[in-house]
Amino acid sequence: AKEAGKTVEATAGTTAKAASENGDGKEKTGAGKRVCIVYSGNLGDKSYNDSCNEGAKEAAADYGVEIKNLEGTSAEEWEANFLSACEDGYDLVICSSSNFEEYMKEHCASYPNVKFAIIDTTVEGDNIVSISFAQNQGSFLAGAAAAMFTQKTDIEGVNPDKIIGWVGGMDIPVLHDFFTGYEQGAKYIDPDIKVLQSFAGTWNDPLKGKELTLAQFDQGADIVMNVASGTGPGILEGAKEAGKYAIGVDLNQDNDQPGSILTSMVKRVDTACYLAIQSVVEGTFKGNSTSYLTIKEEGVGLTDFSVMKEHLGDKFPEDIVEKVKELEEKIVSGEIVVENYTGFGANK
Amino acid sequence: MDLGKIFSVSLIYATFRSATPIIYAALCAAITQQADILNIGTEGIMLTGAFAAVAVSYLTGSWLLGVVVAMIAGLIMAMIMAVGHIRYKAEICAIGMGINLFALAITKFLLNSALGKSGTFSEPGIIAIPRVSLPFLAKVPFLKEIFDNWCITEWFVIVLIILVWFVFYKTVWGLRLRAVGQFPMAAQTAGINVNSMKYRAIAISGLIGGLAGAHLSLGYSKMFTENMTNARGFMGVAAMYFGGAHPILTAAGCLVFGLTDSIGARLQAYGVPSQLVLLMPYVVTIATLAVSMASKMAREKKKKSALAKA
Amino acid sequence: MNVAVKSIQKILLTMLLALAIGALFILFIGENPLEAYGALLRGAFNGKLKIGTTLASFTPLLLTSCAFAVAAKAGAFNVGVEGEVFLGGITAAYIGINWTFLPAPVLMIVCFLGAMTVAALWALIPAVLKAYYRVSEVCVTILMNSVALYITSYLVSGPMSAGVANAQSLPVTVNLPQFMKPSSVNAGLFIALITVVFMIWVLNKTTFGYKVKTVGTNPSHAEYVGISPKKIFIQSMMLSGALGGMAGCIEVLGVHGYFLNNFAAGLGSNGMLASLIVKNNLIFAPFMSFFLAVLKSGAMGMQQSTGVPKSIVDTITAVFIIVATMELLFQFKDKKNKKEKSK
Amino acid sequence: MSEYVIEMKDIVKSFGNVHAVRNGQFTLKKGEIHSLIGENGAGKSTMMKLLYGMYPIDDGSIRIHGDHIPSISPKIAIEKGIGMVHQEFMLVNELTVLENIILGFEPRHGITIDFDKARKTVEQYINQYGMDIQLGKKINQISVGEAQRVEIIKTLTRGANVIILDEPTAVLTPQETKQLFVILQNLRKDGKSLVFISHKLNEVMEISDRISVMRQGNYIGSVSKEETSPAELAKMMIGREVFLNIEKTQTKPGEKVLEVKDVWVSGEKEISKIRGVSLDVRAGEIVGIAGIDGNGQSELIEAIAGLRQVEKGSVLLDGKELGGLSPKQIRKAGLSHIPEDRNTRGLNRSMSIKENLIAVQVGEAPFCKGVVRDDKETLEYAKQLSEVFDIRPRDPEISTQSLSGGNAQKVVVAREVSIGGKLLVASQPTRGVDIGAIESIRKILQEVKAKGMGVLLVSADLEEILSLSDRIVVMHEGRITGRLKAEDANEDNLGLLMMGGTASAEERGSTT
Ligand SMILES: Nc1ncnc2c1ncn2[C@@H]1O[C@H](COP(=O)(O)OP(=O)(O)OP(=O)(O)O)[C@@H](O)[C@H]1O
Ligand SMILES: Nc1ncnc2c1ncn2[C@@H]1O[C@H](COP(=O)(O)OP(=O)(O)OP(=O)(O)O)[C@@H](O)[C@H]1O
Ligand SMILES: [Mg+2]
Ligand SMILES: [Mg+2]
Repeated sequence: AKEAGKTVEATAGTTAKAASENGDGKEKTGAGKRVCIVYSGNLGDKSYNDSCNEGAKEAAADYGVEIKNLEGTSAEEWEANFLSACEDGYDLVICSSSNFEEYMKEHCASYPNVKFAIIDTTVEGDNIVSISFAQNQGSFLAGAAAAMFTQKTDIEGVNPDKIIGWVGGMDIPVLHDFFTGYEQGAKYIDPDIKVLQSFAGTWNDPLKGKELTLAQFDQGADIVMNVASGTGPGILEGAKEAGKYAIGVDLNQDNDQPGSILTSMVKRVDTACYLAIQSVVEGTFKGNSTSYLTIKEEGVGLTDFSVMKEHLGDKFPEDIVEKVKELEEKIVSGEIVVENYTGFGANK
Repeated sequence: MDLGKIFSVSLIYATFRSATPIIYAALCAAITQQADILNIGTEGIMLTGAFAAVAVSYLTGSWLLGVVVAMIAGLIMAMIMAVGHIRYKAEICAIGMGINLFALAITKFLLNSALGKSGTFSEPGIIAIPRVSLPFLAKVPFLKEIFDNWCITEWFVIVLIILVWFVFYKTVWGLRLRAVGQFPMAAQTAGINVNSMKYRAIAISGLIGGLAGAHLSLGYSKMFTENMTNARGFMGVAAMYFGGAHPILTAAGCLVFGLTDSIGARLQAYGVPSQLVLLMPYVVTIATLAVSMASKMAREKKKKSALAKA
Repeated sequence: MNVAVKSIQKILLTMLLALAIGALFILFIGENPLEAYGALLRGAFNGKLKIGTTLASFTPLLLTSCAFAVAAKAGAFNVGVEGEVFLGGITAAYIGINWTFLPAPVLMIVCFLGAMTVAALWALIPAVLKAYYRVSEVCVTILMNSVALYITSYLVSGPMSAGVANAQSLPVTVNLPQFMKPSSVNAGLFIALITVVFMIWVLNKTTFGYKVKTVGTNPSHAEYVGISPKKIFIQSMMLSGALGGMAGCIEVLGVHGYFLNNFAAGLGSNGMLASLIVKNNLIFAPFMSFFLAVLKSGAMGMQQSTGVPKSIVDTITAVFIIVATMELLFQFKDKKNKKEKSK
Repeated sequence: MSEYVIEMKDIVKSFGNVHAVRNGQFTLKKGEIHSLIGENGAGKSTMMKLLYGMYPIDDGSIRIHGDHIPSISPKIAIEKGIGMVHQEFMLVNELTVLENIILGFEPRHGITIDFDKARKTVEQYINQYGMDIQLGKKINQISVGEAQRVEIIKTLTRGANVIILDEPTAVLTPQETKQLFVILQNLRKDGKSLVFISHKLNEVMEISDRISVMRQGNYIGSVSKEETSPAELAKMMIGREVFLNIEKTQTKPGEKVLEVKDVWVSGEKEISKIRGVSLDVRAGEIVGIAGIDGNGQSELIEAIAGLRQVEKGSVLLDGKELGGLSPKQIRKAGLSHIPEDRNTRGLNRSMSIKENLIAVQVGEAPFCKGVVRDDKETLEYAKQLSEVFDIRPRDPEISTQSLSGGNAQKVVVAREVSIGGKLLVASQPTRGVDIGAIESIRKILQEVKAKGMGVLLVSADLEEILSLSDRIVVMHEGRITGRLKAEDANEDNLGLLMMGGTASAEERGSTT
């Protein structure tokens, strides 16, 4: 039970793009600052972790900060890396995922001189900023796009069945937050849409992802959303191979299997990471603050469909883009309230 | 729940598709098992093969070369194991696990240093193993649907199962191999060089393991991912035990697993908790094995019984 | 030559060889091997945190290697230790969260007992299948590890979920005291050490140990002298399971304080590795576990404080392990001795 | 060309600290049968294994057909025409007889095995020497005698002209031994040279042309058969006189200690299934079971010991029903059991003498306190038994791995007769054991009987059955074909019953 009415930081309104524009032309004010990012996984997932790393690289380019990446695949490594980062005198330690939540709660107070940031969840603490995302909102758009797309039977590979798919990595709460939005978005377009849901049970088995995707296609889906980190490339490949479609996640994955990916639900982990570093460099770091990046803040959203447009040419259903824009506005204005999975949302 | 959608024709191919990598791995393990060597290193051999296949296919544009190099890479890993075990008396399972760790690390390292990528490598430049349909099957309506557009290595695994069976039970080499595995002293007194047989068994196992990897990265998919075997090698070892190192029974074990896995993949969509669906193939495989062993024992007991009418 | 001197010599030469091969890799990527190895040592031993981390990863390995070895003594190849750790962990978590009506010290003991019982029962399945139906325990335990993982994963993302972003349980209400903070080494280390010493004693000095050894080396003889191979096989598998469960309990009560999904990944297989390298010798297994723990935390240290990428660190670790499995230096000595004798 | 096909000179071989052969000399002439004798552990097998290239020699030289062979492997030995029938059969259980015979020398059809050709070649030899072998069966389905013949055929098909037979008769019945000797004579006639190892001096005297004796790894001497006698050979072997024909002690049989009533037991093979066997053993008597190996004796014994399920009928030990009891409970009820296979059943070869001696009393006082084993007590006890039963070496701490056959058997016997049960089941108690040990084991059986234990003796050695038993039952294909008093039995009538011949109605056992 957290107190309601917590401040949603206004600074979050600045997107990474805007921020980097600001950064241009500036001298490297961050030189000498050391930032450590601890990952709960390896880099190279072409998704969440890579996105975070991209934000860091951008910040390094803009501010000249020194970045240290610590990868780890087991809980033991996460904690050890995190503690080592605490001890090694970094100015800022960024915990890239909610896996670090408990360690932060336990240890951050003992390192008052180190600043911490955590992405994708919220942790209280005077030296901690938390940045999380309204992945449900982004997923809502993705679900809506998919629901419309699955009825465009003139496009090759699209069948008349009103069925869309969704494949997740591990069955953990945050993924259900994605799914909640996705399903709501789809039903918003057409209550008759059926949404198939599968979990691979792993973050790094693309072959399993592929198999699940193909199974959903067999069951009538023609577009499947990927929310599976390292398992994801298999989902995208499955779409390509079956001549069907997928929706990417976290990063812009539209180009991973060009022509098979309608759009990607981008979660600006890079922005989050960039903002955290920026705040430390510019001295605006304010402990105990929480940013909840929604569509409004451009923390989540869909890509611009351009790759698909190019691929489908005339057949590209422009109405989807328009509808997505409309929905975006409605969400920002509050006309549409996207539901959260229990335990998620701005007031969590 | 729509049973028709779950038990559709495509389920047959899906079963086979997801079982194939495990069948390859199981054959890799079965060959050494016949020489009484437990090849825990299957996983690592396979992973190395998967990497080599993708790297070579990407760099040379030839899938065939990729497959060949994958097999050689598998061979190298297997030989490290063989020399360590036979020449330097390493515990076979210990060095096998060492090989697994080594493969995991070295493929990651080479992915970074040689291909300049991390995590996943799925460039369009990778040439996958081609898919073919057999023309005579294309005329048969039902079979056509099942056997449409299979990857060459998927066809080949059928050949390989039969080939391995043939080698084990029909050839001179197979006879010697089994003798070495079952009673090395007897083989030795028959003038067979036990160690050299073991080397050869491990070497061939390495070649098949490499091929298993190549199928995984160039046939089943068209990419390399760190640790992309994801315990398929271990599943192969389990399947090998399932079939008692007999290639056909072993393949049957893989198919049982593949079938439940594929049914599971279709069931998930109906809101069954994912973990319960995901554990189903494992439970079903154990149950199948237990039931088959129990009935085999019952049969044996009956055969041995004095009360049975002769 | 004195056996102890000989084994120390073997270990030193093995290390040297592994270091040399590792150095080649490091040179290959253009880093300084000495610096990297310095980082490895510092990573394992420099300061309270690093030593603590090493000891913390040593703790479960002690138990899992012992668990594997105990089963191996009775002739079982128990790949299932990892699953036993998971189930022990989840049971400890369940009891630790829900049975708060018990006073803390009692609750702690009940957590251990519960974890060990459930894990032992889990190990009972492959044991019975093997003993009564000759179903390969290797096959069954490999498969059952996945089952255990999914069951616990289901519980912590469903019925036992803490309702946070991660798949984890609520915190347990009893904890093993930690020391050498901030590392997570805890009193479990001593429990594990005492347990392992106790197991060595059990296997070498008690009647049960004799029976296990008999069954493991010659089941047909065991049956004939009136020791039931089935019973002993099942008992040692269950004992093995209980040790795995204890490791899970220590991880939950001592390290994490809650059940974390997939927390035991690698604990079982590393323990198995430690035990296999020393051919299931219970006395050497703890040393090998320590060596693996040092390698592991040293590897993390190397990643943390040098530019050597993690893949290189892992490669070197693997080379160390491969070299460690080989008895070549032993052989070398024996040959030399023989030659001297025959002269 | 030298007159010898084989010359082994000044051979030295040790395994670790065991000096198996210190000074080995051996020569073999063309066309002779040369026996090699000596106590257990004298180094006979080792000498022959060295000749066959199973291990490298430490020192000395080996010449084959006059050529010095610097290093020899089984492959080279086979190429040089040496064949060896090992003491433990070198046959792969899971393979068929034919596959075993051709293993290593398979006639080929490209890469496949030409089974037709193989069968033809092998059958040719089978017919030539009039042997009875079923090529299609798996090894675990054939009898020991047949396995023996398979081993001989194996050497012949490989073109051996020197054939080494390491204790081939240890497991054979007299009839089978006779058959074997006919084969050996035929082989000699064909110009083959044979090495024959045996502990049975009458056999050695019957078959050999020359005899060499070894003792403790040393060559003692060679004599030709005409110039020697069993007594002299025994003296050469162990340095003293031996008396195998032990005076039977006459005791008055007491209560029934074992009653087997219409018992049916499953069997590994069709002919070894026990179908309705009844017999009893009284305190203070020895009942011998005669029969060709593999006719159900092993199954019957295992059933009595609780190692095999009794499917029907009942077994009573000292009046107590054994059905459903575990081997341990049966032992508690008073069973002592010397199993036929000392290597896998009788001993745990990876444990020490001491541990093996208390194997059936683990967990019992005084060998443990609570759950903790008492090493001191165990050692005391083991020392005592080693002394009483003359187990050599006298150090109970050493592993049974390196014990010779006779001493290994003594460990089993010592353990079983010292626990003081009511019934001793002794299965092939002197198989493969040297005459010194045979003498002492037979004496022990007499003593046990004198003390009032009932003894059920199973032996393939008719001489042993006749010289020890008070009553004899004969088994054939899982049934009892005859029951005789010792006075009425002789090799001939026993042999007939063992082959399934009928006895007169009074002798035949009723099954109820
Ligand atoms: N491989 C081996 N390792 C260690 N010791 C051995 C080995 N083979 C034989 N020995 C030892 O060498 C000695 C001679 O054994 P060998 O088998 O030659 O005796 P043997 O004369 O054949 O006896 P037996 O009559 O019992 O067959 C024995 O003390 C035996 O324990
Ligand atoms: N590889 C080996 N390592 C250690 N000991 C061995 C080895 N091979 C044989 N021995 C031991 O050497 C001894 C002699 O071997 P051998 O094969 O002649 O048996 P044995 O003494 O004649 O016994 P038995 O007559 O019961 O077969 C046996 O006690 C056996 O256990
Ligand atoms: Mg011998
Ligand atoms: Mg012998």
